[in-house]
Order: sequence, then structure tokens, then C-alpha cells
Amino acid sequence: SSVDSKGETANRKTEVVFWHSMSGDLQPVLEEIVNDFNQTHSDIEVKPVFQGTYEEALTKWNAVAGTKEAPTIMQTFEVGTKHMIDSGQIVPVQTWIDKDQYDVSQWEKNIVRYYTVNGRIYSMPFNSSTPVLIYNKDAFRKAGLDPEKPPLTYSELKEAAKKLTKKSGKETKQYGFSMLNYGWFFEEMIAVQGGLYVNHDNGRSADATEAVFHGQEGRRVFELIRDMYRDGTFYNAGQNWDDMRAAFQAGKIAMYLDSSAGLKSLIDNSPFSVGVSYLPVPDGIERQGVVIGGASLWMMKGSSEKEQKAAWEFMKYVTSPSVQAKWHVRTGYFAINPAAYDEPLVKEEWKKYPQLKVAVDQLHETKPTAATQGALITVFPESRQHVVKAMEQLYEGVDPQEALDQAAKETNRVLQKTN
Amino acid sequence: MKTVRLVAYYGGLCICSALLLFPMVYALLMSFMDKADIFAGRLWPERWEWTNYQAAFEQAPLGSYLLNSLFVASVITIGRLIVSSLAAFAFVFLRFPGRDAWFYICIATMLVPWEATVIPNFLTVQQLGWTNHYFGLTIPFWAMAFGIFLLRQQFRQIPYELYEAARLSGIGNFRFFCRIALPLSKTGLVTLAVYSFLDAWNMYLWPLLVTSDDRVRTVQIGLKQLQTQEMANSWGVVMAAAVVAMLPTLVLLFVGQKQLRKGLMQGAIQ
Amino acid sequence: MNDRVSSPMPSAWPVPTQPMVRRTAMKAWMEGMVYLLPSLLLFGVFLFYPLARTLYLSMFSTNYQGAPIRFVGWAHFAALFQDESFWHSVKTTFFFAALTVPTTVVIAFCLALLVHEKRKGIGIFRTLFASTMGMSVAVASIIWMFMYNPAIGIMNRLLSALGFPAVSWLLDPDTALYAVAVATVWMNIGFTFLLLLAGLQNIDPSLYESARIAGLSYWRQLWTVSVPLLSPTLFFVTTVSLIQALQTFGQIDFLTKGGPVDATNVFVYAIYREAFVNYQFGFASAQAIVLFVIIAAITFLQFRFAERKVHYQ
Amino acid sequence: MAFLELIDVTKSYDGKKQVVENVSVAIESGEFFVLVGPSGCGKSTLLRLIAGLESLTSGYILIDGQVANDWPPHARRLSLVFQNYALYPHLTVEQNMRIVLQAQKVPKEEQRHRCLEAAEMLGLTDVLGRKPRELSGGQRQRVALGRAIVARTPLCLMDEPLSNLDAKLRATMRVELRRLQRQLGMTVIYVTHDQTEAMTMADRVMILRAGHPQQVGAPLDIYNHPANTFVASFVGTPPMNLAEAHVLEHSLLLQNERPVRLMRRPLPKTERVTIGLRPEHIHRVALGDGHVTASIVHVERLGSETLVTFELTKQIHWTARWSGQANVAVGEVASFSFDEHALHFFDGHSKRIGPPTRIEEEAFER
Amino acid sequence: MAFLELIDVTKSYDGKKQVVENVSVAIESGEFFVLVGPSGCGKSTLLRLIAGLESLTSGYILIDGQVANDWPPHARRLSLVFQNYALYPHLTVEQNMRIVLQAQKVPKEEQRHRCLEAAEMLGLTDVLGRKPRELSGGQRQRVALGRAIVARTPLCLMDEPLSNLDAKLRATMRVELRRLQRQLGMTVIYVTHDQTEAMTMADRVMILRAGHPQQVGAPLDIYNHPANTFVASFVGTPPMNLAEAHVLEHSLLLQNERPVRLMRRPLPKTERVTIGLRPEHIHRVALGDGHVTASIVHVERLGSETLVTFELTKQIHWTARWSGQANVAVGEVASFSFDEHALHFFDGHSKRIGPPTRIEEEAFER
Ligand SMILES: Nc1ncnc2c1ncn2[C@@H]1O[C@H](COP(=O)(O)OP(=O)(O)OP(=O)(O)O)[C@@H](O)[C@H]1O
Ligand SMILES: Nc1ncnc2c1ncn2[C@@H]1O[C@H](COP(=O)(O)OP(=O)(O)OP(=O)(O)O)[C@@H](O)[C@H]1O
Ligand SMILES: [Mg+2]
Ligand SMILES: [Mg+2]
Repeated sequence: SSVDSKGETANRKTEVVFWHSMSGDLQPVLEEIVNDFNQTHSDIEVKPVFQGTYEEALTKWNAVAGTKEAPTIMQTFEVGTKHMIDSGQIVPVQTWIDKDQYDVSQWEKNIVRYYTVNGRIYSMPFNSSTPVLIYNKDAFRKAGLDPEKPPLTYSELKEAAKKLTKKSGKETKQYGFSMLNYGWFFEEMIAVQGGLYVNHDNGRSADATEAVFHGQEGRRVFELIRDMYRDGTFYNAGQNWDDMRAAFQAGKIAMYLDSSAGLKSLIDNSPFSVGVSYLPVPDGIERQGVVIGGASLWMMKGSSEKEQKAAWEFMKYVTSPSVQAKWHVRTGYFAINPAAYDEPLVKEEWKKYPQLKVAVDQLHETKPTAATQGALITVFPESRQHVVKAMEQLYEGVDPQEALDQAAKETNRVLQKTN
Repeated sequence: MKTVRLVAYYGGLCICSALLLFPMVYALLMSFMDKADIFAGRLWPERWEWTNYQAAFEQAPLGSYLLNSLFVASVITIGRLIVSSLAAFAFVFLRFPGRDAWFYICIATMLVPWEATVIPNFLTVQQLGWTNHYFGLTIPFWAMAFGIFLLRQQFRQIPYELYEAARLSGIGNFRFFCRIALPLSKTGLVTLAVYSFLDAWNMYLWPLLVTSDDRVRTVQIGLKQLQTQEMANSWGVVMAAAVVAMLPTLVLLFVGQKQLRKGLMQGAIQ
Repeated sequence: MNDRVSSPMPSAWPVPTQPMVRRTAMKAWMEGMVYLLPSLLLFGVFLFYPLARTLYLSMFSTNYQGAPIRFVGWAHFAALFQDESFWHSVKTTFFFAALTVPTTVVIAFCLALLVHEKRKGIGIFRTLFASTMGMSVAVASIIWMFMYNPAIGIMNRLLSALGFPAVSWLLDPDTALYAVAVATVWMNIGFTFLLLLAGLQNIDPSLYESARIAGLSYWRQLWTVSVPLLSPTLFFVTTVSLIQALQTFGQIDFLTKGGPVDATNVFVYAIYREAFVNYQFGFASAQAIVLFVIIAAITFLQFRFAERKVHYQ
Repeated sequence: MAFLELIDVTKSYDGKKQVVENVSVAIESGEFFVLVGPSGCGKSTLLRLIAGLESLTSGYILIDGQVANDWPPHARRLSLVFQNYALYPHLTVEQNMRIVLQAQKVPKEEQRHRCLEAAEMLGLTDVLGRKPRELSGGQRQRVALGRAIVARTPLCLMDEPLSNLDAKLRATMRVELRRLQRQLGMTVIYVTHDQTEAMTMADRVMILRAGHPQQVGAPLDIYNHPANTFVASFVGTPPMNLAEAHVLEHSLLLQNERPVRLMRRPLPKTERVTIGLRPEHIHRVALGDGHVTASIVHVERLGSETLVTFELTKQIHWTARWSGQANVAVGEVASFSFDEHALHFFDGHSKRIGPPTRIEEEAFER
Repeated sequence: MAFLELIDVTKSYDGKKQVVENVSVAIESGEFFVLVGPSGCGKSTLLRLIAGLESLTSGYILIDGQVANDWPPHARRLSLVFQNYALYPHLTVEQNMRIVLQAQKVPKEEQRHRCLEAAEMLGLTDVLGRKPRELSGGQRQRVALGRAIVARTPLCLMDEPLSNLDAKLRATMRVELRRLQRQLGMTVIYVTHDQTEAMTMADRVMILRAGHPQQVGAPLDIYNHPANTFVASFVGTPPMNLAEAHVLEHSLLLQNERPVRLMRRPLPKTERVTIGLRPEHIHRVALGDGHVTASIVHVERLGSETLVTFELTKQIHWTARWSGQANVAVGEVASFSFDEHALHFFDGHSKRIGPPTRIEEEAFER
């Protein structure tokens, strides 16, 4: 077929098709990196193809995996990890690390840990982020709070939120705190307390068979939301990232949880000064750190040795400090190679945006436990739906434990169905 | 009294139009705002900026996407016209056993929820080797129950005597179809064309599935491409792309609306 | 009659025999099929085959690639009928249809009545009223999503300007479905309007003139002339809108993702999520089959019962 | 005082061409007034102006002596029978008739009563429950009439009400319509392009041509004294035979070619005229006798009468009409005599020459 | 050998009701054969059977002596002029004529030639480039005919070709059609429900009633010797006056009520008959003279003739037809004399009594 260009360059250049879901402002950055790579590697041609959202891309990949339509590199979100491994259609990156005797120690441990299963690195972390607490420094000042002392515990959070909540008549002009109804934040809030999501060490030691997120750690999170919502200091931002950010930027909320990736444009576009801090923990609980989020790059089994090698070259290129520095500065995602943080580009950027460093620090301070390694289950997307539903039920006045139990039960059901 | 009523009438019309048009105008205005304006929730841009359009065209190859959309929508439209008119012709002018049964089978296809067929269809197209090809983007949409239905009604407006006169003079079926039936059904064909074009223009999920090459992708994908999840969206840019994506269809609609109404009047319903 | 009937009938004349009749019928059939072939072929490949495959898959459990791995018979269906969320989504879908279909038809009908009579400049308004049909679901949803934004969207700005408390349109399970319905009605008005306008213009003007001479008031004319004579169009429009409403997907995907608390988890969206997010193809197929049966049944019932009330000229 | 009066009524749809121009006429109560003319001459337009469905460009419409120009249709208290009947297809015959009464807020009992009465009168009693599509053409026509009857409006306008019926039914309905009109004492303005209807039904006829009234009068008056050649040839089948002629001392010279010797000196003093003679005023006489001898080019035998066309000159073919089944053949040469007293003369502007046409307003037989 | 022969042609659409039943007739080359009958009697169906547009239920159609039952329409080499003309509205007059020839693969040059010829013949030369909607009714009619002419088919079927024209034009076209048919030597089968057309145009007429042929013969023969009361009342306007009668010695007793004294002994021996008398055979005589005295209930003055309806009994109204403008008034009592030799008698089955109708096949004037 005329537009299928695989053959055309095959004899001269190795073509590496790279499916991604980097839309919006991310796409130009990704394309620039790919371009630079192609310029510097005359025998390889990486072709980035946007495939819609992670879900859409995965849907399509499911249908073509193992055929010649399949890409050589595929970007998949973190919760798809188990799915990819189980599919049997991928080549663990470890294979090439071993072949190439590549030194992975230069990679960020806390990131790589997530994608390491049974001691093997399955995919190459690419765009990684963690949640952080973001707050409106101006609002802090106005409420008589110290903008340099953001709340670190639940009680501090509640306290600050109360002060930050401003009402005029019945209407609330400014809410204290908000958090997206999105499973990821819930997972993080458990992990930071050292809680697990599923049994068998978050599914790392053996296939998970049961959800455990409805334990005390989960309950604490839900109770926090319930309490604050009851107090009128919590703003229900729904499921839409942009709605929440819009609310923050419009001064509707003073503090909220967001991905570290969006930081820079948020700081740029907010008409007030923005502060960034660690995830709060319940009082008296030791901070364990955060689980990595985002997506990683997978190598396909169906591709030829040559293509795989080329893909590996690309992956190596991407992890080089200079590329990572650029990636970090331009997108806000972490650098997989911490050496990048020493690049002048980053140094300069951090000077301008000291907030960026907070997220990196939070990641570095993370303790390597099963909790912060992240859960490994296939039915993650579906489980998240149930958690979201449970979160939404909180606003309807459902008891936190009850809502959590329901979500856990549903998760167990699908876990069993697939085992 | 008379003028009061007239003013009230046209006033009412204007209000209705304003309400209906508001979302579109809103999108248009937003596409000219910078981020600060948008987050301030303004209605009117403080300063009119073209930068959003610039950004939209830079971030996604909207130009070629537009051309592709144009091409794909046109080919689907033409294909539908041909396939539907052939079938409708048979249903109206030819007498053969089982004709009505076939007609009802065709009509019943309207009831199939499209989402339920996406994956098997994708596999079919893949097996045919039509992925990343205009074939895969267009051919599956050529047959369309609504089109057959509409043109059948249109053809039924043609006096049957014309067909009999043709048979008597030895004008064959196909000749009659080309020379008489089609030219006499212009309104119906235009109606179907406009409807199909709009329909095809607005496809998203299917083109995304069957293509992985920018060179054949359509504008709705471009629209999606400008939105992100984890990162903050540039709403102005997204709105600019939305305006770009809806403009051609609106123009087409403004041009074809009268024909469309006439066609629907003659056919479609009774 | 007494004219020359008498010429004896030669016995050698061919009597039209059954095979011959059959042969001409066969020829006619062949020719008809040639014209139908493109449609039937395409329908077969892209509609009936997938439908059959969906039916087949609905009796299997599948792996993540969607390939059948284990025959389970009617188990999916049995599970489905016991699944609370399934019934919830059925209820939601019907409620959604009940919200959107009559509203769309009534509003579009009013608009059509407004611009039905020929007056100066009326063409512009006709075009404007029809313009929403040029909007894709994606574009329309993006715009409405923004309008509904609780913090900076125009809806809440308007409310607060009027002194009302803000509403979290898409976030509150009590309002989300209504909010989506409003957006849907807006999207569908254009096409419905155009169909109804065309239908109105098809009514013989002398019937209105006759009514004017008899002195029928405007409302009486509406009820005794316009509505009954428009009933075929109204019937067609409601049938098509209903089928469409039962298959609503795009706006849900964009605006609410079925949430909050499944308040907008309509049927097709539930199927989509089951299949494309959760990879439960077998289960999703079973749901799709049920949906198909429901739509077919409703359409059938509508033709069976509602059409009787319709007056065809 | 006339029941309905039109004064200089003029209508133009596009502001340029005047479809109806300066029509003035007074219609008496109980009159059956027929508007006749070729297609497109403005008959329907005039009717719609009277009904108030179109607005006047200029002129006045007076109903009962009051200027009704701006009255809405229903205030004029009239009914209109449309050519296509304009029956509501979804309503039964009875509902079709009742709807008018409902609008007038007539009590239910009275409605029922009037419908039954009208149905009785029109022979529709058995089909009261049917829908229009289940009726024959004649029945539909009567339902349309029924609507006019139950409304009890003093004035009824009819726009070619019989033109959708077949010849037989049309003949019957003609008589029936007229009978009903008399019985109910309605004033009727009746539009047709069929001159048989005009002749047999009208108390008075107005002949329109391209928006201009040509002649108003009792049918026979018009038949006998057509005001111009248009009227002369429009009224009567076969139409009046016409020919241009020079008037000489004791003869006429048709088309500078064919002399016709007359017994008495023809009327007009003008030299160039158009003469006219109705087919029934031409008789066959023994060969050599009579006014002209000509060869027969066409014969139509209708059984009861025979139409014989003969060639006066290459251009002028005249037709004679004889009772019974005449024994003539095409190609035969025969002599014809004319009823000289029945000759019509028209001047260079096609205007009638001779005693002015008297418009005797005959007493209407009621 | 007849050019076209129908043998026991029967057609039923639904397998139950026979729309055409046992029709047998032979049509000669060059004949102008008219099929006439009331609406719904199966005229069009018969024509469509001949054209091959419908298939026979039983019987045979022979063209040139060959069984053509299964021939497709175009193989029968005939043309059909439809009531609504079936012109292709988007094609010009010329294209409308040419498309037929294109289908027959006639060379371009020849196409052009034939079109011009036909246009010349029909007076359409000036409008060759126009579309049908820009033509008058008569012109459209001629274009339809033109299509038949250029095709040069020996047989032309016409289904009420004149019924959409107004009365005047219909009269002209009658003559013109017949002239053309003669000129081209076409065989024409012509369907109409207008008996004037049947009378004036036909070489032979077949009268159909509910699918059954009632009589076949030359028009005047049928007029003068109707085979039954249906034919008697169908042919002639106003229709033949009919009444049930007892035949007495020297008189008739109409409806046991009204005696009519006759000069000579009436023909039939049967006692109960239906008598018929055409309107032109009733004359006015001095009061007291003549066959009957009756009061006049309706008068229609057509100018050239007057139709007078009088009441014989409450049920029996007869109509007389007199030339000229008779001076009679409704309500007047008058005496009428009958032309006794013109009385028709029909038996209890409505069949004609008397000398069998001769079917003289007149030599066709060509
Ligand atoms: N609504 C209209 N707008 C513009 N022109 C019109 C309109 N109605 C009628 N006309 C024109 O006015 C003229 C007279 O039309 P009208 O219908 O009164 O004729 P008519 O005498 O009733 O003819 P017919 O016997 O064919 O019914 C025609 O030339 C027609 O084209
Ligand atoms: N296609 C058909 N299917 C069933 N019945 C039909 C069909 N065509 C005609 N008929 C019936 O056959 C009968 C004769 O119809 P036909 O059209 O031959 O009458 P006609 O003599 O031509 O009448 P008209 O003068 O009204 O044209 C009618 O009762 C009609 O209802
Ligand atoms: Mg008219
Ligand atoms: Mg017919």
C-alpha cells in the first residue's frame, strides 16, 4: 500500500515506529528529541506516531500486537505494566541491557523500581511524575499563613484549609483543598503512608489475588476527604484535570494535589505565586515517599533484531543526561538519569523555578518498599474506576469504610475473574 | 400593533439564534484569547491573538489533516451516493423476489450500535491490509441504511411511467439509472451528500484506529492531539483547532442547507 | 365481442410453463442482486459479520487481545442480568433518552414553526437554527465542557452574576446527566429542526388557507392541521432520535466518563469501557447484543403501536 | 346596495406585472356569479383577493357596503371551496365539516345537527365516518361543499370545484351545485375555465383575459352579443367562425380572396372588419345555392350532431354544426348558406360593431 | 392476418378479482382503435398488457401472428403515450426524442434527421431546445407523440393522452392526432373515458365495463345500435333517456304509471322492457299534441342548443335536446313528441332487442 513506508527505507535505514500518547504541549518536545536522534543516527529512523489516549493506544495495540502492524516501541501508562508483561508480545528491556551490558545504575532507582518485576527491568521509564501538593502563596499570606510552611500532616492540612476557605454568604469564594477523583492520587496517598494496594506485596511477590487498599491507610484518606468535604473546605473537582487546574488558577481553591509534570505551565499561568510541597501524611505516620506515575517505553517482540537494536539505541539516547535535562525542563517530567540535574540547563531552570526541585526531592527521599514500588495488577484501570466511584460516593454522604469496602469487593471480583 | 408584533417576532428569532449560536461564538472568541483571559473566565478577548491558531498548526499538521478529512469525507460521500443509489434504484424500480425483505434487512442495519462492531471491523480491515490506507478509512462507510432509505424515497417521487416509457423504448435499467433516475434526484443526492459529508468529517475513533500515519489522518485526530491529560491544556489552542475543524462543515451547511431541506422535504419521511 | 374471436388456437403455441416463469423471475432476481450487491457486500462484511462475531464472542470469555479462550454459553448474559450496574446503566440510558428526545423534538418543532412562514430574511434564521448539525460530537463536547467548568465556565459565571450559587454541573450526580442532556439536545436540534421544517413545508398551504377562512385560531391550526399532518415526520424524527439516544457515546466519553458515581454511565459507554478499558470482550459483547435486541424491540414496538397514530397522506 | 362590490381591484405579486387590473363589479345577494377565462388570467387571484388570502395592491373590496380591504379572512364570513378541496386528510368527513363550526364556537348539539342536515342534503350520510382518501372524487367534492354549507356563510367562493371530476360526474354535479345554491340562497362566486359550466350555471358571467375583464353579463347575452372576438371565440364549442373581411356593397370579401354575396346590406360602415358566425348558423343547401361553395376537409360525427369543417381559403377553415348524422364525406364539395341576421361584426380592435350589448340583469330564478 | 390479436386475454392482479376478463379482438394494421369505458374498468390494464408492462394471467397476445406473451416490452416494437406524457423533465425536447434512438443505437446523423422531421411534422421545431416544463400542455402532448414517431414503431398505444388538456385544446388535438395517424399509417390503440373522443376519432371502438367488453364496432353503429343499456347510456351526451316499460298493444306504460301512446306497434314481443330514446329525438309540440305532456324541471342553455329536462314520473326525468335557444322556463308544462323509429328496446338483462347490431367494418379513410 502506498502510504506504508516501512519498506522504502528498510535497506538504508532501520525504521523504528514509536507509538505514543504525548499530545498537546508534549508532542513538539517529543518530536524534537526524536528529530535530534534521527539527525545524529544516520542509520536509524524513529517515527513517532500519536495513537490517542493511553487507553485508545492500548486498545489498538491489543488488536495488532504480534502482527507487522505493531510498532517497535510502544508507550504505555504505568498501570498497563502487568498487562504488557502478561501479553507475551514484548521483549523486556533487560534483554538489551544485558546484551549491551548497559549500566542501569545511572538511572533513577526510585523510578526504575516500578518497572522492575522479578528482578528484571521490563520497560524503559520515560515520562515519570509524582503527585505534589500545590498551593497558592498569595492566598496563604492573605489568610495569615506562612507561605513557606505548607501543611505536611492531615491536621495541618485541615487547619490551613479552614483558614483558606472564604465564604461570602452561602457561596464559597475559595476552598481550602482539593484532590481529583482519580485513582492515582488515592494510590499515592496510601503509598506515602506505607500502605499496600493489593496483597502479595502489591502483587510484586506473586500475582495479587485480593485488594487491601481498604485497610486503615485507605480509610484515613477517605476520612480526610469526608471530613474536609463536610467542613466545606474541600472542593470536588471531578475527574477532569483541567477543571481542577482552572479552579486553582481562578483562585477557587488554595491547595490541591497535582502531577509534578504540569508544574511549570501552572506556575507560568497562575496570576499569583505558586508553592509546591510534599504529599501530606496522617499525623504520627512516617512519610514513606511516593510511587512513580506516568508511562514507560516497551519494546516489541515481533520486531526484527535490527529494529530492536535500533529501538534500544533510541532508548539509550533518550536517557542521556543532556536529553533528559531538556525533557525535564521542557515538560516537568523527571529525569530518568539524575545526572541531568547537574546540567546547566536544569540548574538555570531550577533557579527560576525552585518549585521544580521539590518534586525531585520528594522522589529522592522515597523509601524503597513494596508500598512505594507500586501495585502490579492487570485490572488496574477497572479497579481505578471502582475507586473513583467510591470517592464520588463520599460526596453523597456514603460512609468512607463502606465505600472503600465496596470498591475493594469489586476489585476482588475482577481480580478473580482474570486469574 | 403590527410593528410591535413584527419587532417581537424578529426579536424572538434573534434571541433563539443567539442562544443556539452562543457555544460556537464562545469557542470562536476563546480561540483568540490568551491563557490569562481564559482563566479569568472572560467572554471577550482583551487582546485578539492569532497565536493560538499558529500554535495549533505548529503542534499538529492541521493543514494536511484538513486535506485528508476533505478527501476522506468526499470519497465516503461519493461512495455512499453510488452504493446507496444503486440499492435504492433496485428497491424502487426493479421487481424481483425478496425485494422487500432485502429492504428491511438494509433498514435494520440502522439498529446496530456502531461501537459494538468496531473491533471486528478493525480486524477485518487489518486483514484486508487497508490500515493506514484511504481504503480502510472510506470503504466500510459506503453502505448506509439511511442513504438507501432517503434515496428510495427520492426515487419514488419519479413517476413510474418514466421507467415504463424507458422500458418500452429499450432503454436499459442501467442507462435509465444514469440518464434519468440520477439527474432527476438531485435534491436527494445533495441531501445525502451533505449529510454524509458532515457525518464522515466528524469521525474520530475509527480513523484513529485504522491509521498510524500522519499522512492519512484526519482533523478530528488533530483535535485530540492538542489535548492532554496530565499536563495543563492550552484551551485557546484547543479551541482554535475546534474552530478549524468545524469551520468547513459549517460553511458546507450554510451553502447546502436549502438543498438539504428541499431534499428532506421530498424524501426522507413520507 | 362478436368480433372475430374465432381463429382456432394452434396447439403448437407455447403455453407459458412454470420453468419459463421461473427463469424470468430468476433473471429479475439476478439483476436486482447486481444493484444490491455493493450494499449487501459492505453490510455483510462491516455490519452483519461483526454482529455475528459479537454474538459468538458473547458466549466466550476472552483474553486481553479479544480472542475467545473459553466457551461459557449464556453465562455472560446470566451474569449481566444479575449485575446491578447493568440495570443501572439501562435505567440511565432510558432516562437519558426520555430527557433528550422529547425536549429536542419539542424545541426543534417550535423553532421550525417560528421560521416556517416565508418572511423577509427568514432564510438566515433557518440556516442559523440548523447550524448545530455541523458540529462534531468532539467539538461540541469540548465547548460544553468548558462552558460547564465550575470555576471559570460561563454557566457558573452567569449564575453568580444573577446571584445564584454555583452549580458543579458535571460533578454532581444529581445534575450531571441533565447537563449532558442539555449539551446533547443542543447538538441534535439542528438536524431535527431541519427535518421538521421540511415536513412543515410539505403541508399543502391550502389547508392553512382553509383554516384561516374558517377562523381557526393559531393554536387550533397547530393542533388540527400542523401536528397531525406532520405526524409522519414527527414519528420518523422520534424514532431516529430515540435510536440515537440509546446509542449515545461521544458526549459521555468527553464530558463525564460515565461518572460521577455512574450517574451518566449509559449503555454504550458501559460497553465501551468494558471492552476497551477493561478488556472484557466477551462480557461487553453480551451487553452489545442485549443493546441491539433492546433497540430492535423498541423500534419494532414503535412501528407497531406509535405508527398507527401517524397519519400518512 | 350590492352584497359584494369590487372597485378598481388591482393586484400585482411582484410589483411589476399586474395579474388582476381594475376589476369593478357588484355582486348581488343570491347571485351565482361565474368568473371564466383561460388559464393564468387571474381568476384564482381575484377569488383569493375576495377571500382575504392575498392583499390588494389597490382598489376596494366592499362587503355589505363596508370597506373590507383589511379584514382577516374569517371576518368576511365566506367559505372557499378549493380546486383540490383542501380536506383535512386525517379527519373524517364529519370532523372536516365540524372543524369550521368548532372555530365559530357553535354548540355541540347544533354542530351535530348541521352536519347531519348537510350530509343528508349532499347524500353523504353513509360516509360521515370515513376519511377523505376513502371517498370518490365526487364525494370529496361534496364534502368540500358540505363544509361551506354547514358554515352557513352567506358567500361561497369556488375555485374550479369540478375540474378534478370526470365528464359524466361533472355534468351531474353542475346541476346539483346549482340546485343547492338556490335551495340555500347562497351567493356564489364560481371560477372555472370550462365555458360549458359558465353557460349553464351562471346568473352572470365575467370573462377575464390576462387580468382584464372583457365582458360581464348573462350567459346567453354574452353568447349572442360577444363584446369582442376574444369573447366570441372563447364562448361556444366549436368556437365562433371568424374571418377578416372587406365590406363591399352587397357582399363581403374574405381575406381578399373569397367573396360572399349577401342578401341584405351588412351593418358596418367600416371597410375592414372581422366577421363572425356561429357553427349552428351555417346550413347545407343544394349545390350552387347558398352563400359559399367549399370543399369539406374534416367531419366529426358525434351521433347527435355532425361537425363539418370546410375550407373557405387556405387559411380559413370554418365549421358548421348540423343536428343528426349528416351524410357527408371528407373531400366532398358542398354549398353552405349562412344565417345573415346572425353575422357578427368586429372592428379593427376586435371590438363588436353594432347595437351595444345590453346588460339586462335578468331576474334570477330562485 | 391481423396486426395485433388478443385471444381470451385475462388479467388479475391479486389472483381473485379479474380486472380484465376474456378480451378477444383483432386489430388491423393502420386502424385507429379506441378503448372506452368508465374509470377503473381495466382500459389501462389492457393497454399495459399489450405493451408488456404487465404479464398476462391467461390468454394470448399475438403480434404479427406470433405469440408475444413473453416478449419484453421493447421487443414488441410499440410506443406508449402516457396520460401524463412521461416526458423526462430534465431533458430538452430533442433529447427526449433522441434518447429512444440512442437506446436503439441509431447513428447520430439519423437521430438528428428523424427528430427534425418529427418536430417539423408536429410544429415543435422552435421548441426543440426547451425543457418540458417550459412547454404548454399541447406542446408536451406533441412531444410525447414525437417520441412515438421518431421510434418508427408500427404500433402506438395511447392512454388518455388528451385528458390533461383543456377543452379547447382537446378539440384541436383530436383532429391533429387523427391527421398524424393517417399520415404516418400508424396503428393506434387509444384509451379514453371521454366518449366524444371515442366517437370522433375511432375507426372502431371497444366499450369495456368492469373488465368485460360490451361492444365492438364503428362509433356510429354503436351510437345507433347500442348492444345494451350500459352502452346506450355510456355513449352520447346527454345520455340516452331510459325507462322501464310494459309493452301494451298500442302503447307503453312507463313504470306502471305513465302511459305513452304510440303510432305503430312496438317491436318487442316481451312484455317488460327498458325503452331508450336519445335526447335529440324528443321534440316540442303544441300543448296537448305529441306523446307525453310533462312539466319542465331544468333547463340548460348552452347557446347553440338547449337541454330541457322534464319529469315523466317522480323517478324518471328525461332530457330533450333542441337546437338554438329555446324559449322555455322551468316549471312550464309542455308537450313532447318522440321519434318512434328511434326508440330502443332492451330486455330484462339489458340486452338489445331487435335486429342484431351489424358490425360493418368500414373502409378506413386514409
Ligand atoms: N403567489 C404568486 N406569486 C407570483 N405570481 C403568481 C402567484 N400566484 C399566481 N401568480 C401568477 O398570476 C397569474 C394569474 O394566476 P392565477 O392563479 O390567478 O390564474 P388562474 O386564472 O387561476 O389560472 P388557472 O386557470 O390555471 O388556475 C399567473 O401568471 C401566475 O403565474
Ligand atoms: N398494479 C395494480 N395492482 C392491483 N390492482 C390494480 C393495479 N392497477 C390497477 N388495478 C385495479 O384494476 C382495475 C382497473 O384499473 P385500470 O387502471 O386498468 O382502469 P382504467 O380503466 O384505466 O381506469 P381510469 O380511467 O381511471 O384510468 C382497478 O380496479 C384498479 O384498482
Ligand atoms: Mg386558478
Ligand atoms: Mg387508466
